[in-house]
Amino acid sequence: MAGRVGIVAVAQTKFEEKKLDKHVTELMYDVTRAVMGQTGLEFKEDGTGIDSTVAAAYDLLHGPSGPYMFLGYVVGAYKREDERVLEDGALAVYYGAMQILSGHCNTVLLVAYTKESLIDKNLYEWVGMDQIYQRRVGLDFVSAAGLQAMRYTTKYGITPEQCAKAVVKARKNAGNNPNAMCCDSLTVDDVLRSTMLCDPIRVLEAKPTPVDGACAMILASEEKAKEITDKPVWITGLGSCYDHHDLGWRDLADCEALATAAQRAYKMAGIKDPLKEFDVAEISEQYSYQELLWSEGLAFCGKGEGGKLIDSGKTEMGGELPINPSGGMLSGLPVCVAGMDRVAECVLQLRGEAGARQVAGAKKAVAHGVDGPAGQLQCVITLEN
Amino acid sequence: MSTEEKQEPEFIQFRYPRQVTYHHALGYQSKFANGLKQGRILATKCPVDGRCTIPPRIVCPFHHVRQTEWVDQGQRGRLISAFKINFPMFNSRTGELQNWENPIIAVELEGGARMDGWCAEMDPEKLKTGMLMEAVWRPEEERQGRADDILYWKPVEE
Amino acid sequence: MAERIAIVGVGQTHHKSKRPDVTTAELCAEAVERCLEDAGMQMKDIDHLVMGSFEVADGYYSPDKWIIPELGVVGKSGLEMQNVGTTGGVVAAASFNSAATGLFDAVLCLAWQKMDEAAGAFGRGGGGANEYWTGQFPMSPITNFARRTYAYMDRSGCTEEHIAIVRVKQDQCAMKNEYAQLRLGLTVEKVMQDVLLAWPIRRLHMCPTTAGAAACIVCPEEKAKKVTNKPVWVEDWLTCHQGGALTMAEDPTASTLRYACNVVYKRCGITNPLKEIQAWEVYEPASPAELRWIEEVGICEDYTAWKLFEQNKVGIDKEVPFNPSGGVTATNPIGATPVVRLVEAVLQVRGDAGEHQIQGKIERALATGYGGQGENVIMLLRKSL
Amino acid sequence: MTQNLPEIPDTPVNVDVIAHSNFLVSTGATGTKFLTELRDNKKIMGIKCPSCGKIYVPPRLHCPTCFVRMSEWVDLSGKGTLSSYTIVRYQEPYMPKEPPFAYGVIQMDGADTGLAHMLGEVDLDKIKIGMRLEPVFKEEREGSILDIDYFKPSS
Repeated sequence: MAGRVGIVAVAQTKFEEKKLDKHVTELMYDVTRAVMGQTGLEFKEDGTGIDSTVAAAYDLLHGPSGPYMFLGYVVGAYKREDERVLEDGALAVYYGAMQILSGHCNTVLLVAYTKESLIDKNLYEWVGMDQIYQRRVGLDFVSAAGLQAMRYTTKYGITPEQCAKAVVKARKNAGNNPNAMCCDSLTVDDVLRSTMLCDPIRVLEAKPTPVDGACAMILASEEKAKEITDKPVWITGLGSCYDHHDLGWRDLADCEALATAAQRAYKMAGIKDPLKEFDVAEISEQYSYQELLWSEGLAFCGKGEGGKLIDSGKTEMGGELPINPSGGMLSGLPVCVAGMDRVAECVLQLRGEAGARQVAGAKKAVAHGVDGPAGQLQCVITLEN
Repeated sequence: MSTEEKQEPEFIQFRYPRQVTYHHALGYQSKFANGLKQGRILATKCPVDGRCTIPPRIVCPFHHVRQTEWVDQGQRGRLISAFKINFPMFNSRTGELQNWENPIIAVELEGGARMDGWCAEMDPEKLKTGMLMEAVWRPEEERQGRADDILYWKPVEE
Repeated sequence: MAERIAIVGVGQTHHKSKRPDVTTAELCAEAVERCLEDAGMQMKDIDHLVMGSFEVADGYYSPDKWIIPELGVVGKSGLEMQNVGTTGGVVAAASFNSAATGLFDAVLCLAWQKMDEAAGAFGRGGGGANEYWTGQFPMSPITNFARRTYAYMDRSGCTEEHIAIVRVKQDQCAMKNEYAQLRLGLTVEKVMQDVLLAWPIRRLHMCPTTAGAAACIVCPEEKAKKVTNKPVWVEDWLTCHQGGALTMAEDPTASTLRYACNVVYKRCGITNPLKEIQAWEVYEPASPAELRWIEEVGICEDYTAWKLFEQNKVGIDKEVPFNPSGGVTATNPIGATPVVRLVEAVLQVRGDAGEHQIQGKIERALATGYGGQGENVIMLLRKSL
Repeated sequence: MTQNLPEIPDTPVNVDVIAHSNFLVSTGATGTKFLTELRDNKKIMGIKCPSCGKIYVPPRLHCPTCFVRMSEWVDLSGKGTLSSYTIVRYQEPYMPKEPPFAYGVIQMDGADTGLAHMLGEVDLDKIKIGMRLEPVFKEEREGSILDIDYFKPSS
């Protein structure tokens, strides 16, 4: 790869259950103006400002008629390059980086926003299942995750306690993150006593919903990034991969797609031993078991060893590779925003600006985003300061 | 909109009827909606060129500056365009498919903002660009801060 | 970086109003099969996908997830783009960007729409609605173009009859295109007697609802030269959106087409577009739009395009070779339409368009995408480097 | 006329907008064949890839790895082994049954894939991965995946 892509600014809103006093454009406005303020970049017609906008948003979740088209002016879409990725925010970073690597743009503004409080998230995700078979029998993303969790925990003997630990860790870490929604000192017992949602997933083991919030960042070409800031964070590797859609067509216990996506990114970045080489990981775990399973896919441990990895404490704050110092999705993040926010959290870590959740001396980080039922589309982005 | 082609009967098809309610939080637009409830039409104003916009916008799309000033647009405006639709469309208040008898018009208000509305005059032939129109409101207790709080616009003599 | 890129293969389905014999996924596969055959490639040669449809008219959240396995691309990377009517345009732009990074050997660009399944999608305030305000009015693309045309007629002196002439010209072109959906053999009288939807828009003036898909394969220079001996080079592309800056009430004539064309012309050194571009495939969702678009792309003075039609100067092998395929009023699988334009433009450059081929040397062709209330994507193709 | 209008409150307003849709689903020639067999013959069919030889259920027109058209139909016994399950304990209007009920992925005998469907006639506490299952069909069938009412443990 000739030339690198730098991330020169990031911003996120506070993540809250229902932002009933805020219109979705206000969330977009807050984060985009924040990143523009950090960089001094503006929207200009003479070509000196921001070249392009890439948004990540789910239209069906925000209104019945393609609402992004009517909100784009907030992020300066008028008479400018403006595109929207209909995937998790991590894919918007992935595509934004490509706009720069293609030489087509020098600066790209990325924004992801979601107001889960607008409609019933389960209903919305049910519409994401194939319409002839799986949607007809009423499967949605929660029950798909239930099937995956049961398969995974049974195949590899993962215990409920090991899964619950992911929740306890997430909520504890979230206490250090002023933007996080749920931070409390739960115990493993509290988690295991909570109501069953979809066996073996308990209510506390699922991402809290609804959550509203937004995230934005600015990407720049190597030359431009160095001009804008003295603390750019570089994107060193990118990888994405699709898996089967039909839940019966893949072994749900092995996340092949994530393993492939991770290998693509690691190859580009020259990463050989991810557990040792990375200083911090921010991953998208909507359910407790996913932290364990995604750790395997990201090659932090071998297949079926996700439980052992969390038992070892290596992924705690202060461990060898802290996973989700921010609290991650289990502490409450909106879908779609989550992936971009994972990248943003990594950037804060690599710039040493993560406050109480800072991993001392972090130099290399990996961010992960996911979309689709039971992790069908995976995206991995590696970063370096 | 096309001429129908013959449909082969042997393929199985089925429908997913669905009704979704979107709970929109109006946020900064709330003042606009509260204005409608009081029978007043408000618009946001761009601090750079003074352009007023309905629906209110958080930033000016052209100058990228935050719009914080609100301007009362009055109750009257001049007709810009009118048309009648001859096919049924959904009503977002009731969720029902219905025919729309009243022409849909755009008016330029005294305050300079332009907005859509329905017209009391049923005959589009009698509508002339530049006509002075006045808002006719729903009774106050029925207003919800929605577009149809203004029942329709009626032409007024000058 | 900035690899030069070329389109090495194109494919589209025969567009129909109804396709009960295939699922949406199978419809996509049909276009992809033809595309691969055209390029002489196999699915294993493709390493990245960019795809999209107008999700609101699909009734799907992220339909790519379901379609992916049908295309035999499980395990590959990719993403879904979307922006209402310009979806196909942003999909194409994203595939150009992806190919130009040099990270991939071959990128598949795919867009589709199966409108026979989308009952009432537009009744919900589609195609012209800010999600809260204008969404409360019974607006649709039909009403948008009623207003646009009303304003155009008011300013130009063009009559209903002229618009009917435009429709007849479009039909004459479509009659020569075996892929087009509506091939009706129209006359001016027939058009004038058609059902009035919203004056002056008659049913025949609006784009039909179409089930169709279109695909193309984009490769960087080196690979393109290996794959085919007639690559069509992508000289430049630009997405240029309005982003809800103006509602129809505020300005019914708002459009970014002129601005976008001027940016592209300047970058490519085009001073006389009609002379330097020999084939045009421009997205006109209603027949009267073609009048305004001809003016906005720089072919003639404002509000004079109807005179060109009066003088019979527009059509295949005429002075203004505009939409030789018959255009959007003949075929409109919404999300896919801009890619259909691109495919048709590629065929014209290659000289492979068959009956509707423009005679003479075609060095450059321009294709566009349109959406919402004046959003545009420009794709400029070239025969030689 | 210009003022910041303090008499009009900024109290947050929430507006509900109702969106209707009634999407039609085409099952296509391949889906129709599969669903017709369910309806008319209470038979679950698989489809075989001419290139890799894998048998898929539910069917698609193209093999997901080879991208070749599949047309060879294979009769399956309908019996299978449970490879995963979950018990749904939350309620949504689109679900065909009242919770709690179980979904399972059933690895079909004679096929290379599993089918996601509901489980029935089984004590929810006694569901075990690896258990043998067979389909129970509805009395009145309409050509839908729901013509299989559920899968029950087979003896």
